Amino acid sequence: EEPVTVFAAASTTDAMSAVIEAYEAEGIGPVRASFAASSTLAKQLAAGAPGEIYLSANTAWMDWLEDRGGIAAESRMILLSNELVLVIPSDAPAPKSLTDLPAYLGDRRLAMGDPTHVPAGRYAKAALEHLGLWSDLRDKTAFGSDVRVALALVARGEAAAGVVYSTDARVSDAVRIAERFPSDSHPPISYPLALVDGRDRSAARAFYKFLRSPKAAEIFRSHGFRTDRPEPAS
Amino acid sequence: MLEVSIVKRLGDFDLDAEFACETHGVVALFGRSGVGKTTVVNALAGLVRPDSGRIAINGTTLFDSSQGIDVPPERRRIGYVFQEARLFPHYSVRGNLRYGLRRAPRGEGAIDFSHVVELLGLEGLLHRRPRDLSGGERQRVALGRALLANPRVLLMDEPLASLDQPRKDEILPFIERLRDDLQVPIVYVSHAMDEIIRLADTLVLMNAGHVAAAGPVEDLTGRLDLRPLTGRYEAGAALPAAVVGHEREYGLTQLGFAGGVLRVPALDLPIGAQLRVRIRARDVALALRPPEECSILNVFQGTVAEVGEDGGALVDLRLDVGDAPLWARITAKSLAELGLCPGRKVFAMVKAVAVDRHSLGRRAANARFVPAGASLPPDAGSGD
Amino acid sequence: MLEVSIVKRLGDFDLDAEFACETHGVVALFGRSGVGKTTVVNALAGLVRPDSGRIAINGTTLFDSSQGIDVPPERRRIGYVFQEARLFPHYSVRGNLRYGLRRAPRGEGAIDFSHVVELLGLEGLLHRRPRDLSGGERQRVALGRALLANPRVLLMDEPLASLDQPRKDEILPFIERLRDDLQVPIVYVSHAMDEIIRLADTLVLMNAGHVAAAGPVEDLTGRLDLRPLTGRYEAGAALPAAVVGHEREYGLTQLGFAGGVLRVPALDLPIGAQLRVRIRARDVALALRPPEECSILNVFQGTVAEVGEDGGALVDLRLDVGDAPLWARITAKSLAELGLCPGRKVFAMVKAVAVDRHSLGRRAANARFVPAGASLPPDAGSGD
Amino acid sequence: MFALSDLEAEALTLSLQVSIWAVGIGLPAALFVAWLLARREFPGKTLLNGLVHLPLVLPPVVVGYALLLLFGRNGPIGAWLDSAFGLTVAFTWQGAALAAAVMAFPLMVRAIRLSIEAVDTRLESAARTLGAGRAEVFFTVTLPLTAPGILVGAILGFARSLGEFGATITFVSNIPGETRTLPLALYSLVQTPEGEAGALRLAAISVILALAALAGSELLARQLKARVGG
Amino acid sequence: MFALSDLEAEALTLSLQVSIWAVGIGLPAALFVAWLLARREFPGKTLLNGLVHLPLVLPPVVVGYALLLLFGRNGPIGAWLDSAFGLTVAFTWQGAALAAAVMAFPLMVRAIRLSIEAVDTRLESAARTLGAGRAEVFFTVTLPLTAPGILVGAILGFARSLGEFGATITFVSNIPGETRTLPLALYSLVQTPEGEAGALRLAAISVILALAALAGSELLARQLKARVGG
Ligand SMILES: Nc1ncnc2c1ncn2[C@@H]1O[C@H](COP(=O)(O)OP(=O)(O)OP(=O)(O)O)[C@@H](O)[C@H]1O
Ligand SMILES: Nc1ncnc2c1ncn2[C@@H]1O[C@H](COP(=O)(O)OP(=O)(O)OP(=O)(O)O)[C@@H](O)[C@H]1O
Ligand code: MOO
Ligand SMILES: [Mg+2]
Ligand SMILES: [Mg+2]
Repeated sequence: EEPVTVFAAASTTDAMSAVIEAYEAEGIGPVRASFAASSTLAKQLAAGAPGEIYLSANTAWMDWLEDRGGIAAESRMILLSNELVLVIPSDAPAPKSLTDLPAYLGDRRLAMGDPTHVPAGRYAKAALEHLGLWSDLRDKTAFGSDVRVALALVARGEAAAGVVYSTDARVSDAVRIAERFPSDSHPPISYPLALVDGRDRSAARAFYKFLRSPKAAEIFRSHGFRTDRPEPAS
Repeated sequence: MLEVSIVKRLGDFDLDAEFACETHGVVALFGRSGVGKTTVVNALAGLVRPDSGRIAINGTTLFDSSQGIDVPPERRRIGYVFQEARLFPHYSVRGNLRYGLRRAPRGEGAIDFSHVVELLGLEGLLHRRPRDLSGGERQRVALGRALLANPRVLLMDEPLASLDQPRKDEILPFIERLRDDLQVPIVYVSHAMDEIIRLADTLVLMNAGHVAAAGPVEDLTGRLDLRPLTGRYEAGAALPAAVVGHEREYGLTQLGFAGGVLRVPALDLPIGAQLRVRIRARDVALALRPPEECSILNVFQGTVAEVGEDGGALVDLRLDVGDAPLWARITAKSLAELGLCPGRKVFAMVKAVAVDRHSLGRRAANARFVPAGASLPPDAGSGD
Repeated sequence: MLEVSIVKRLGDFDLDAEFACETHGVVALFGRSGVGKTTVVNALAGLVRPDSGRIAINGTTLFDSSQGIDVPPERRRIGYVFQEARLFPHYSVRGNLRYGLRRAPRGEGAIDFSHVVELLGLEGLLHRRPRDLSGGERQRVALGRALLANPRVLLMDEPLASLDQPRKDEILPFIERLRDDLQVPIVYVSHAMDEIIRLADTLVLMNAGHVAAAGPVEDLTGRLDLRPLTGRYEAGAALPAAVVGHEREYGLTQLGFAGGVLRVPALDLPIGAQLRVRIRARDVALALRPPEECSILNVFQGTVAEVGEDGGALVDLRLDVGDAPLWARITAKSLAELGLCPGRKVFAMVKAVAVDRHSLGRRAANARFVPAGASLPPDAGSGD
Repeated sequence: MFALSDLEAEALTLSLQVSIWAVGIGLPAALFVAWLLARREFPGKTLLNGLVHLPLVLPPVVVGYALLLLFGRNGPIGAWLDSAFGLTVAFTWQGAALAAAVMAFPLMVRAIRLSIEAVDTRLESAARTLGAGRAEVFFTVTLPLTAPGILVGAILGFARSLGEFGATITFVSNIPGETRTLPLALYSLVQTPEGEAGALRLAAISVILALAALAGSELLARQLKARVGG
Repeated sequence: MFALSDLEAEALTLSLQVSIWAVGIGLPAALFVAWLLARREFPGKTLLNGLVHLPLVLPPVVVGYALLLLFGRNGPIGAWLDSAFGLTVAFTWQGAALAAAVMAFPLMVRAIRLSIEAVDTRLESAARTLGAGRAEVFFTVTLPLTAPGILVGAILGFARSLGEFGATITFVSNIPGETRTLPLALYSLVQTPEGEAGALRLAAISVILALAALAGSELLARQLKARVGG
């Protein structure tokens, strides 16, 4: 049987892999996932890629794809949400508070996603602005091309701290979470899900349904995601 | 007919060469280093494109700037033995030899692979790579490669310069045979007058990018005015001759020429065979009376026709011996002591030994010289 | 002293060469194509590493496999003119010439840049790139380049093969001068016996990877048993001689040798100058009585010492003329007709013309030959 | 040394397949273009030369995006390939090979061109006087003498293909069994906790593969050198 | 043609600086390694050869990560550089140049090695008989005759440096004015919806830069060829 193809944001790699495993264990049918940056996936889907389900790490690229008629609009929903955290090397002392961050860094750097295109970077910038820290920190940032690059910089001790998703913080033993950003300090971090337009297969629908099931939600939560619907974007 | 009339500028060097000559037999290009011999030969092969002019061989135009004709090298069927061997480093000797062979038109005049290999002494080398060959071995392979391509015309740019004399002596007859039996016209660049005399029918004398003279070897080598170009050391007469008899008991062959009969070490040629004999001025001694009890076999009676004015220790004299010109080079002292001047009767002495293999060339097969002396009895030279 | 004793295997080819000779003057390596001449020269230069053996020049060991000595090429100070020119394509002619010059030890015997340029006729070429040179021009530049490096020993691998005769004639005296005035020992590979006779004091005859004989040119060229290697055509006697007088009115020079006085075209040498004269067997004629009214200037009375057994049309005879050996080549027919046999008195006739510039070599400066005939009156040859 | 997991074996096989095809289709084209650039004069030569180098100059992701635009299902070339031959390159391993070939192309062209330019034209002239036409000279003289450069081009292209990531993931996505080559699998592993060990194994596999290819090419080069001489 | 925005100008200047330095430090090293590989035999030659090619075989991001491990503040070389010279490469344009140099290294080595191998060793022998030692022969004969290969190495290295993305962003991050080279800026734009126009402009700038460099190198190559002859 032709497997269902899921295009999922790279930041969901391990969680999505676990969900697929659980789904296949139920013997419903095979599923395969292509993990890449949400932007890349959106463009590929617009170019006719064989993905049947799209899980984006931000709303912007889902909007972009929807504008181009790439998704079955009625199937769009927010599947997951995430938390923004400040990570530091495991062996480093923690800053007193988030507002202490500029002093904590000294002349070292704060790693984060590139706010021009990495969603996590955009949220981080919004949060730091909200906290009134951005102007002090702007020149101390080091942008990664994705969250994992930022994470690696912290893990290697190159950057003194980093702003990443709580799900990412779990990836490395070399970092620990020092602070969590208040959820009102940034727009909600949501992962919209949709069926791709024109690929309306029953098998795809079945997996789409499974993704929304409590069983899947439990797996996602075990990987650090939140599955409660956050309030609509401000 | 080989017709060449080309203009080519290379840096500071201007080539403006024009000559036309018969293509049966060998055309020799002779001239000092840097006069443009290689450039002419390259133009013939199509490897250098003249700025303007025309090249035609036997009526086929190979290049004509006014008509826009420029036959590509591979369709000219002109074999070329280069001054540097230019062997293909990625083929064995066998591969090099077979390269032209594979592309050669079959049948008609094609030369046998094993024949060439044997002749050029390449048996032991067939599996070698060119870089494992000595200088002379390389040139032999290059020669074989060009021959096996069965060319219509063969260009040879100083092909024997790096070969030793015994090897030269082996290869020269082969080139002669090519010329005669296979009728392959050859354009031959050489610095060695010996080789030219032996091989060539036509001589093209080059000087500073121009053709100073072109014509039969016999005529040009006899001309006093060309001595600066042909070289003094090499001066002499090149005479058409024919085999008129053999003296088997002594291993001698008699050659009839317009001045009488010349005895030379035996030649394996039938009576009537056409030759060119070169008698160098330096090998001719003069006496006022016939020498007696002397080892010099060839003595011809003649008349002093012209005394060259050289001013040095040596003087060249032209003699008329029968209908043939003969040159003698003697010291000014002897000239004075013998009182030689035009009109004086003299005996010219030519050692049989001096007329050796290097001085004898078989003439192109279609040359037809019947010596006046052919009807004379075998012993009719003027004594010995 | 040049001491060479090396073993080297190259593919199927085995070189096992051993010889020792004086290094004043020129050592000639002679042998057929592929006998290993270039390999020997490469070993001298340090470009080929022998499998075992020893090479020493004037007491300095350059290579000794048993002692683990292998002086790198750049510290051997051995100039090398290669069989193929090997010019640096990225330098102009000037750059090529200056390459060795810049690295040469200054002072002591160094040769002037402009002198070399003039001598080799390179003035017009200095700004050219090697690929824009003709074959002969390239070789001249290579020669100049090696000379300007002011080498202790100069190796020349057929350096003149691609040069025309006039150019050769210009360069040969220069090599002689190098040898004599600058005392640069030269190891000279050549196929041309002419050049060797003229230049070399010592001859190393090679055959199939071995040294067949090594010794003074005079000795080896006179030996009948070496004829197969030295070449028949080239046979003759090379005799030490000295200038004993000049006949200015006729532009002649008298050379005293052990057999008498030989008249040759004028040499610009002082009385007492040491020479080597080569008298080729083919240039010597014999008579039973002294020739009269004949242009041949040099006539020597002598005795037939040995009659070669050749079986062909030609016979070589060794004569004793005074204390000197002389070779004559005559026809078997003349031998029979004159009834020549050992012990027979004969007159040997040698044309002054035959002993030309190509047959005369200045001997190395430290050669000392005082002819017995030096005290004879200038006209004491056996008539003319 | 160690047994490969299914995932590793799949990625390895795919990477090999993709790289071999990338070199297989890229090399002849590179040879032709290198010859054009080395030996011919024609209008647009500079342009061609520039075009060949583009994949080197642009970030791989951009190249991948350009490929997506051109060869995607809706792209001009992709649509034509689809309608004319029923061939889909986007999101297939063929597409991955195409991406790798494009990225490796400048390396192959340059190495080959360098070698062609080093071939002594006098040997080519000699071949022509022996009756070989331009094309024949190319195949019998120029090409064999260019062999060292072709070999270098092939090995550079193969190595580059093995390592190609950005253009591939952008053009053909990261689909297991279809386009998930070693570097893409490596990327996926790096994204997961505890993935580092697996990532290291994949890196080691890549390196071993490349070393084997290199050793092979050196051996071949030695033979070539022995044949052609130096 | 068009006026550059500040961001574009900054990225352009930085890219130029990084690429020039990458070639500047990489080329001499590449020359030495190429010579070693082409002309010397030594134990570990195969290893060195493999090492040189690694950056080609591994995904750039992995190379960047490896650089981070080695040259980072806590990496063995980075710590030493810091303590010995007070030099920090992480997060600086010097680091970007290092990353670019490492990625370009195999290309430079290969091109140069190919050219060195094509140099006629008989010319080197001739030079030695003229009194030049090994090193002198290298600088006066081998090196000039290798010039075409060095030029190709330089241009490949320069182009590769201009396009280098993955290793750079991983190793030195993306810091405007410090490490945000053209490809990094370009990448950001490509990943942004509505970023396409800006991305196109940056791509055009990269291409123009590369074309200019190429044209320059072709000119130089022509001169070299005229000097050395073909
Ligand atoms: N590309 C070039 N640029 C400038 N001059 C050149 C070029 N090629 C050849 N020449 C010059 O043209 C002249 C003729 O060269 P060519 O090779 O035809 O001479 P040649 O007669 O064959 O000499 P040789 O007997 O020494 O081989 C020489 O003076 C040479 O220096
Ligand atoms: N690398 C090699 N492998 C095998 N045989 C070789 C190699 N190099 C040279 N030879 C052979 O060694 C022999 C001697 O070569 P060498 O070049 O010394 O000869 P030569 O006397 O200089 O000849 P020539 O007068 O033709 O230049 C030749 O027969 C040649 O074929
Ligand atoms: O999962 Mo993302 O789109 O790389 O942040
Ligand atoms: Mg020539
Ligand atoms: Mg030799």
